[in-house]
Amino acid sequence: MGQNPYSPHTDADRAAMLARVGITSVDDLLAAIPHDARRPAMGVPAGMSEAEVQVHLERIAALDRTAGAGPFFIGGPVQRRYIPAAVPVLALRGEFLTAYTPYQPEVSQGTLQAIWEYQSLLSELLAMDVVNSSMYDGSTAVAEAALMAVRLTGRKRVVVANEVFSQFRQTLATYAKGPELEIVAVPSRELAANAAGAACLIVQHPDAFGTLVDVRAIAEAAHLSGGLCVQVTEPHANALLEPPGALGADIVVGEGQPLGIPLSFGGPHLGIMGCRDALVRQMPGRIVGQTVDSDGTRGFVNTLQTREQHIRREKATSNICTNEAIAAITASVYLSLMGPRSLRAAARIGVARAHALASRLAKLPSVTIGTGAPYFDRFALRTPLGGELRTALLADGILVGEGIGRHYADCGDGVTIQCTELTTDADLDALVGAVERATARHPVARS
Amino acid sequence: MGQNPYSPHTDADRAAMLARVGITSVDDLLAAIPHDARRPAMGVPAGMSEAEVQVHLERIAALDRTAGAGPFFIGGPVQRRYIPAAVPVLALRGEFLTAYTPYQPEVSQGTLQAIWEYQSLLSELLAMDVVNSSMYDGSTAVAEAALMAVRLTGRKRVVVANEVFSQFRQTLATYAKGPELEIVAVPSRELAANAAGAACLIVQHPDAFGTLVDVRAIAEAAHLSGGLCVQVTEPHANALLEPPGALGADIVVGEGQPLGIPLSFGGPHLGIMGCRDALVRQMPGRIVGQTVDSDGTRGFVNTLQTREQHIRREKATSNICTNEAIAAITASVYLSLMGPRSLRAAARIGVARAHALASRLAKLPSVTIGTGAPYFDRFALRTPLGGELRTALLADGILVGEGIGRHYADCGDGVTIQCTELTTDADLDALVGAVERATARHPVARS
Amino acid sequence: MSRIRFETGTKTELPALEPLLFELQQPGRSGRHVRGGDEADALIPAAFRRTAPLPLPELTEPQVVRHYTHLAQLNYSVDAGMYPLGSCTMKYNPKINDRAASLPGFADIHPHQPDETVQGALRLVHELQELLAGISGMDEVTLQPAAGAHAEFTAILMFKAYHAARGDAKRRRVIVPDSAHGTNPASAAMCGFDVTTVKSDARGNVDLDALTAALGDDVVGFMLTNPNTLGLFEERVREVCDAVHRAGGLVYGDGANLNALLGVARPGDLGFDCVHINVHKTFSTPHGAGGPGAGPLCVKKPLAPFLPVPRVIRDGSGTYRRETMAEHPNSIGRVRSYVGNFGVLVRAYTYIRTLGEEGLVETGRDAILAANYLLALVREGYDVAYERSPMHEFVLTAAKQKRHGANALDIAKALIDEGFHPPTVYFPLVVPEALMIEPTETEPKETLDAFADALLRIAKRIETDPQSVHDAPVKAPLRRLDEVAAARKPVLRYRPA
Amino acid sequence: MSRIRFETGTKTELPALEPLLFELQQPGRSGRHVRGGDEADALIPAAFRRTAPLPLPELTEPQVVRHYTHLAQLNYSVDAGMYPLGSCTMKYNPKINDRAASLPGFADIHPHQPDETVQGALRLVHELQELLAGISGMDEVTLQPAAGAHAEFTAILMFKAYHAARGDAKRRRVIVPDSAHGTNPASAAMCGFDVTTVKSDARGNVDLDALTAALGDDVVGFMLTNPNTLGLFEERVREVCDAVHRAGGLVYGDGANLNALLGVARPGDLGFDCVHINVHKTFSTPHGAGGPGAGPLCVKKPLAPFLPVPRVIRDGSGTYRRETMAEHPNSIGRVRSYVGNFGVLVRAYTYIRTLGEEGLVETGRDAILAANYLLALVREGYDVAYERSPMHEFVLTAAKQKRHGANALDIAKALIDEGFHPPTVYFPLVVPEALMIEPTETEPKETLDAFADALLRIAKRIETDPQSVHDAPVKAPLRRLDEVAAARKPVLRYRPA
Ligand SMILES: Cc1ncc(COP(=O)(O)O)c(C=O)c1O
Ligand SMILES: Cc1ncc(COP(=O)(O)O)c(C=O)c1O
Repeated sequence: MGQNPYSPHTDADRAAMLARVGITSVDDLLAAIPHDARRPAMGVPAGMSEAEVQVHLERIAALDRTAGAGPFFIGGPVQRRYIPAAVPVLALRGEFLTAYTPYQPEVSQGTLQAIWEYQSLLSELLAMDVVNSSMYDGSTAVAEAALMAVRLTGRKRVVVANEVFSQFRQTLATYAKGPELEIVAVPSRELAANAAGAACLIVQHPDAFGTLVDVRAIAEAAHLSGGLCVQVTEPHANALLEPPGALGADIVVGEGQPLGIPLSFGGPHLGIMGCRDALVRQMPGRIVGQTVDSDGTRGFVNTLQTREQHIRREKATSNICTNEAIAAITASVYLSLMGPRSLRAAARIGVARAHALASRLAKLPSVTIGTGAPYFDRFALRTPLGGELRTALLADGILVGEGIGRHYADCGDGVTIQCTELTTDADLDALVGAVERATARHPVARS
Repeated sequence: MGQNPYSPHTDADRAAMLARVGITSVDDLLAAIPHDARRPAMGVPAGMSEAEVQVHLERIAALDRTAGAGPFFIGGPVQRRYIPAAVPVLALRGEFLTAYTPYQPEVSQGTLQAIWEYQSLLSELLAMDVVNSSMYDGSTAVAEAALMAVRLTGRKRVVVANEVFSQFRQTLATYAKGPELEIVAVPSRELAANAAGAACLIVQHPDAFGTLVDVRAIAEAAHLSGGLCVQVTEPHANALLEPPGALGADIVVGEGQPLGIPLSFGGPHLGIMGCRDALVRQMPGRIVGQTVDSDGTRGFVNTLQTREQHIRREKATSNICTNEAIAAITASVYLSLMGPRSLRAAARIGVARAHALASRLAKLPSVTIGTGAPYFDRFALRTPLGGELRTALLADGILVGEGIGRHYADCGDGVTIQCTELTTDADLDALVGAVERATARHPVARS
Repeated sequence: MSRIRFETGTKTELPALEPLLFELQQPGRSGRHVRGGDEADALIPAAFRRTAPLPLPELTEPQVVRHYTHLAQLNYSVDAGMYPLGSCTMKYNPKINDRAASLPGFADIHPHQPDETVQGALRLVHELQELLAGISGMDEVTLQPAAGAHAEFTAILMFKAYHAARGDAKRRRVIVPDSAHGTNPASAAMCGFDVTTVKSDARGNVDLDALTAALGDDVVGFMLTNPNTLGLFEERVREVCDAVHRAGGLVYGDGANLNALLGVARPGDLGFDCVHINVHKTFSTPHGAGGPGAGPLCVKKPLAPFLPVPRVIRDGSGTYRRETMAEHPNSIGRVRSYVGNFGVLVRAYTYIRTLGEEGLVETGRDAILAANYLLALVREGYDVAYERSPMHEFVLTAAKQKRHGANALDIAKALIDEGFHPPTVYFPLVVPEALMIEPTETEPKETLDAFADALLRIAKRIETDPQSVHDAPVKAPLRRLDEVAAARKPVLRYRPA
Repeated sequence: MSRIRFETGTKTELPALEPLLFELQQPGRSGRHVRGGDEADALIPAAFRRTAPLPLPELTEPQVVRHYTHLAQLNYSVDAGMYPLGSCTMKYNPKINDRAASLPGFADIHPHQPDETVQGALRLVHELQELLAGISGMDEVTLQPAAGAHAEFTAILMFKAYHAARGDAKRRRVIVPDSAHGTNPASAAMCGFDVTTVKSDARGNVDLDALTAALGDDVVGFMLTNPNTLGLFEERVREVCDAVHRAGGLVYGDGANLNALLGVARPGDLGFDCVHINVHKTFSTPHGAGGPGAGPLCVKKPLAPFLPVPRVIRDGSGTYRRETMAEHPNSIGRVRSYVGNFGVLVRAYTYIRTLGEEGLVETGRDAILAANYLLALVREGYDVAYERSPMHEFVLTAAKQKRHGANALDIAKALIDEGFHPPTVYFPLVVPEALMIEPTETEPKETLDAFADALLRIAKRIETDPQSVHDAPVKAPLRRLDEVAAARKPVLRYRPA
């Protein structure tokens, strides 16, 4: 045959194998298959050589406008950040990338130690007692946090801020359909007032528009009413802002992609989830723990597995099995390379650029920035064009964040502008010029 | 200090180290340095962060027109070929890339076996008894082959064909200045007639213009007159053409870059050099040999080192020390992935495309292809524009080989057109159209 | 893999193969990957600034490179050897797939970019949807789920929406066979449903009588893996599906074992209403030490309105678009951010296009042949759980060995010393001392032979000297680990001593 | 590194860590990396077609990946541990350098492209030339030489051309110190010159009297490494250079040890007429298991006309050009194809721009401090060849240990068992039982401490039990290899049994 280029079997191999099995054709093994279902046509085009498939994919990829190809101000949960050269070299080594879940710890210490270190690094960054070894992405981490709070409190009401990333809120809404939770969405500033009877209050800080939020007050309100505080965070902000563990959050979740993981059109990314020690037995996801081998050498194993589906089945804390381990390892490599210094610098540059940009934009007629509250490295940019500003800027080759009105209730309209350490002076100039032109062209703005 | 981002030393480390040495400053160790030469200014700009340097280099790199950016017919010793994805993944693993020359074989078996396998693979491909572990590039391999022939024969006259790649001939000419050899350049067809008194005849097959050459006759002439035959080869041609060892060549040399090594503006590449068993003690360069360890396990070591500079100093067969080992390993990975099938296919596609292209071009008025002799995967394209055709085609975004008149004596003028497995139908169409337009515009052509 | 230490001179709290990042670090050390932005501090109001310490390790790049180089070498991986984990399809992961996923046009695009700037990515997504529909025999596909379990959850939620849309609110029970993977009941539970387990029959099929007895008008659906986790094709699959359908339920196909069906039979032709695909199994994407995967969900028409958003469609003009709730009001909504684990999907697409129809056909057949061959070799030493020709994997039981005092875990560890990764053990739960072996189609015959020899050697050793395997592994980087201690007093992160 | 085999089931001719490609292969196996072109065969005249068999191994990609994964894990490397080879400057090789070299604008450009299409590459080359001129204190630079030895050859040929241009044809002798690296005399010989060796004095300097005696009007020049291969700064370097110059000779600087001089002193300020730079030492480019390197040659004005072509220049309009013999008639010509090992040069450029002036200054000083610190730690166990403060490396002699029955090689092998790569041994030749140790600036202090501890432990063992080190290494992938047998009956390639 020789149709699968990765198959080692020559026809002679196949003949020898068939003979050993005592049959003359693989068909002899397929008696159980209904006759009319056998040998289906699948409609897949004929195979290609590697060289052909490479050219084919290069052509498709060339149809996309890459983030690096021009001024770029999209951000939010997924951020274009500098990835040190050593990150992929180390994290994507075949020994990590092509290993399975470390079911056999004696031959999986590379994975296990790397993930245990990930748990440790994130715990330090978030000032949380414990962080699991990953969830699918930030959105499912938020949803699972709500389910965890529901299990812990026995309550079925979840109050979430409008200013949580829209993808996260929408995923939460979907997950809530299973256990039929009541999801209440309110502005951040009203979270505390809605604590009564809530399994948790879900607050994002900095929020979707970069605004800094007083998490402490919200956590206190949650605790007073017997509920939990779930904080949605983003990694770099923690380098400069008081971390969730210090603000009173009980569960912390977020999207870990900014920690050295490529944009990749939204995945695979990294769901971060951590909690206080006391809550860990209700946490979903794998957790690695330290132990020793029979010689007394330190080693690591998957632990607290009685929370998991392969042991507890329908009683498990979640159905998650395959997770995002290599992304967690990537995040570890990223954090160990960046260290506190470069991590802070990356966060700071984003903040500094965002503020420099905002103050330039604020000088333009009919432009409003944010809400007046302090913000981090992104802000809402409001003009008479509303979300349509996006289209106007695209014509100038500038990409900005999603239209606010389309994705957020009660937050007005406009676009979100994200800065990171990769935002350049030239990018700022381009955006300011383009916004000036776009608003000047617009009838309302001109009037 | 903290100016070198790769230095692990904190100020406390440095203080402790100074104390242990018993000094207060590194300056105390520098008494021998003339006062007026101390602490020179070097004029190097201030350091950058990795993110900054990456952006800086991306900007410089963006000034180049990449081979893949449009129709591309440059070739010769350096060829744009398909590199399987696994090649860099394996060959550039840190364990290979950041090792030194395998001076300690017990902890260098990865390098040593990989290079021994390279020697074996190339020996098979070239049908030569033995191949060394690499020379700097094809050009120095040619020059060193001539020196080797001079040592072996005691003669100082070297006859080289005009149709050997110009870079190779020119390098040979430079190397000849050391021992003050007489270099005689003649057309290939006159090599045999010039064998008398020659240390070697140097023939290239296929030659710089892709023409197939009768090496057997030349080798016979060399041998009859007591000289050697040095064949310049190129890797892929050997998949389809009778190999040097079967044609009577005593020494074979060539550029190994097409074996999975990037173009990289001409280096680092891979000098291939092989010879008959009887000549090996005059061969330059490192050679790996098989042996066993004290437990009887197979292993590999650098061997026949008494040919080399670190043992024999001025009596060595060459001064070469650092070579192109990782390129040799890359070539091995390439050949083991490609196997005979894909290697033959790659070679064949180049041949097929070149001939298809040539027959289309030959139909254009005032265009001549090659010499009428059979050719491989490139050919000389002659038009009334001569080498200037190159400039005309560049205006259409098409890159073709160097002007012949500028680089080759007695070969007429024109440009060389190389095809490989990466040449596409669209590329052929583009070239035919552009040549037609260019020649039509040209007054001589039009007349 | 190695027990040889590369000495760094770092003190570790306990004897260790490799120091922790936290042990390697020293305050004041650092690289210079990013710098600047000092003006930012003043822009953040004091009340918000971090006062907690930020005790991330301070290391130089050389230290980090060595650390992960050492760690990597402690792992067994598909890149290094045979990895016959049953149910996991640890086939070779082609490097071209990784290169495709890292093309800037795929790796450097943001999910919030407008559709017109990501036509390449959307085209790939759309083409993959169509390819998977053809391969599975289903009508429509969502690529959103991040893994198999995620797809199960998505589908069961869609079942819920489907019944609700029909005004049928009484269905609260999902049925699973006792051989089902743990994610099946767990997913059903996450959708708020009760789980009923039905037993397998003597041939390893679903017990049709038990199933029929369990069915009723409160049943949401039935989750079936086929070939099932015993590696056996469900002999009465159509009858099973019909029974469920007659009761008004839907049949979920767990496609973890789709490798066996490639070109052999399509779930869509067998009676399933939907099936998920673990592309990290069948379509060769790397498991990444635990993830990511991708779990495309392929469904029949009646379920299509409930598929999650965004949905990627191609309009009449050939333009690709992401459609949302506005266009799909019956959708269950988003089950995650964005269109899926795109980087993984690019790999799967690359693989499918490389193999093509005929390559996929060959794959299914080679996978089945390899498993049957290996079983033929090892059956003289081990008892087989069910005496039937398996598909792409088979389950042995170490019951016989257990009587000699060695269990499945001992056999697994002894295999490590033979130079192999062990198979899946103690799953499926219905087989005592299970050894679940899936060789895949990419292991050469001589490797299968050597694996069989190793298994048989171990069986012999157990007969004559069962104690000897209790010590295994002795050649791995570590000896057996104390998992009980790990769970009893969990140490889940570094804390300075 | 590992002695653990990943089992493939392949038979090997001898017991082996890893089968050969030729043992792994099986006729009929193959991948599908490239296919097609069948019409080509008819286009090649029969007389030229290959009739010899083409017995390349036939393997699948999975097999190849495993093979090289296994082989890689058998290597010691800088990425894995300290590699203190004296004279080799095995510092850390930053990954950003590799990424820069693989940017398409650098990796995917052909040397035959017209200048106007490679302005970026030419700019980088030109900037690097200027940077190296500033670092070395020279006037002009060629980046062509592929390595240090190649630069030596280039320079000595330029010396020849220089003397010839002055009409001075009688000079036929090149002088080198007895501590010189083997490439120095070998390079001189390749240029057709005789070599005179002068001895070192008691302080490890060139013996100035011996040098003066050797000088004469037949002397082409003198080749001096500074700091020399003993790690010592030439104390009377200016007098040495002056003496050579007085005799009409030129002074070649072997810059292999430039790491010690970064920001400390420039060869151009010390009297040298030229100096080469091993960028694969000083400027952190990876050694690649033996190569490639790059050996830029920096020269003073009088030598500039003889530099090899092509020369990369920047014209008044800011455009970069490659100039050939036509513009540089006195050039010695081409010493290789193209402008140099460009991919290596990109890495060196990246490194220099990353460190900047101050980073380079710090590098030189840290390298010197590390060597002196390490020497201070180990001197209690070993004799030092020359009692002077070394620069960036130092040479011990195992003479004392030899008296106990263990030699430098035994110590080297014992270090392997301690988790370290051994230092350079038996070089320079002037020191009996030499152990030449260069820690570089990138090893942390605790690693230096551990290395010193290991060396001292070995010294102790040798005093009490010298036999024990004869068995070393026992923890490496292999035990000691039989090099004599390898050379006596060379097996230089695979031949089927
Ligand atoms: C039979 C079966 N079903 C479901 C799953 C869950 O798939 P995933 O790990 O992708 O969530 C697995 C994974 O091992 C499986 O083997
Ligand atoms: C002192 C000295 N000179 C010259 C060389 C030769 O340099 P290369 O190996 O780059 O040819 C070396 C390399 O080891 C060296 O140490």
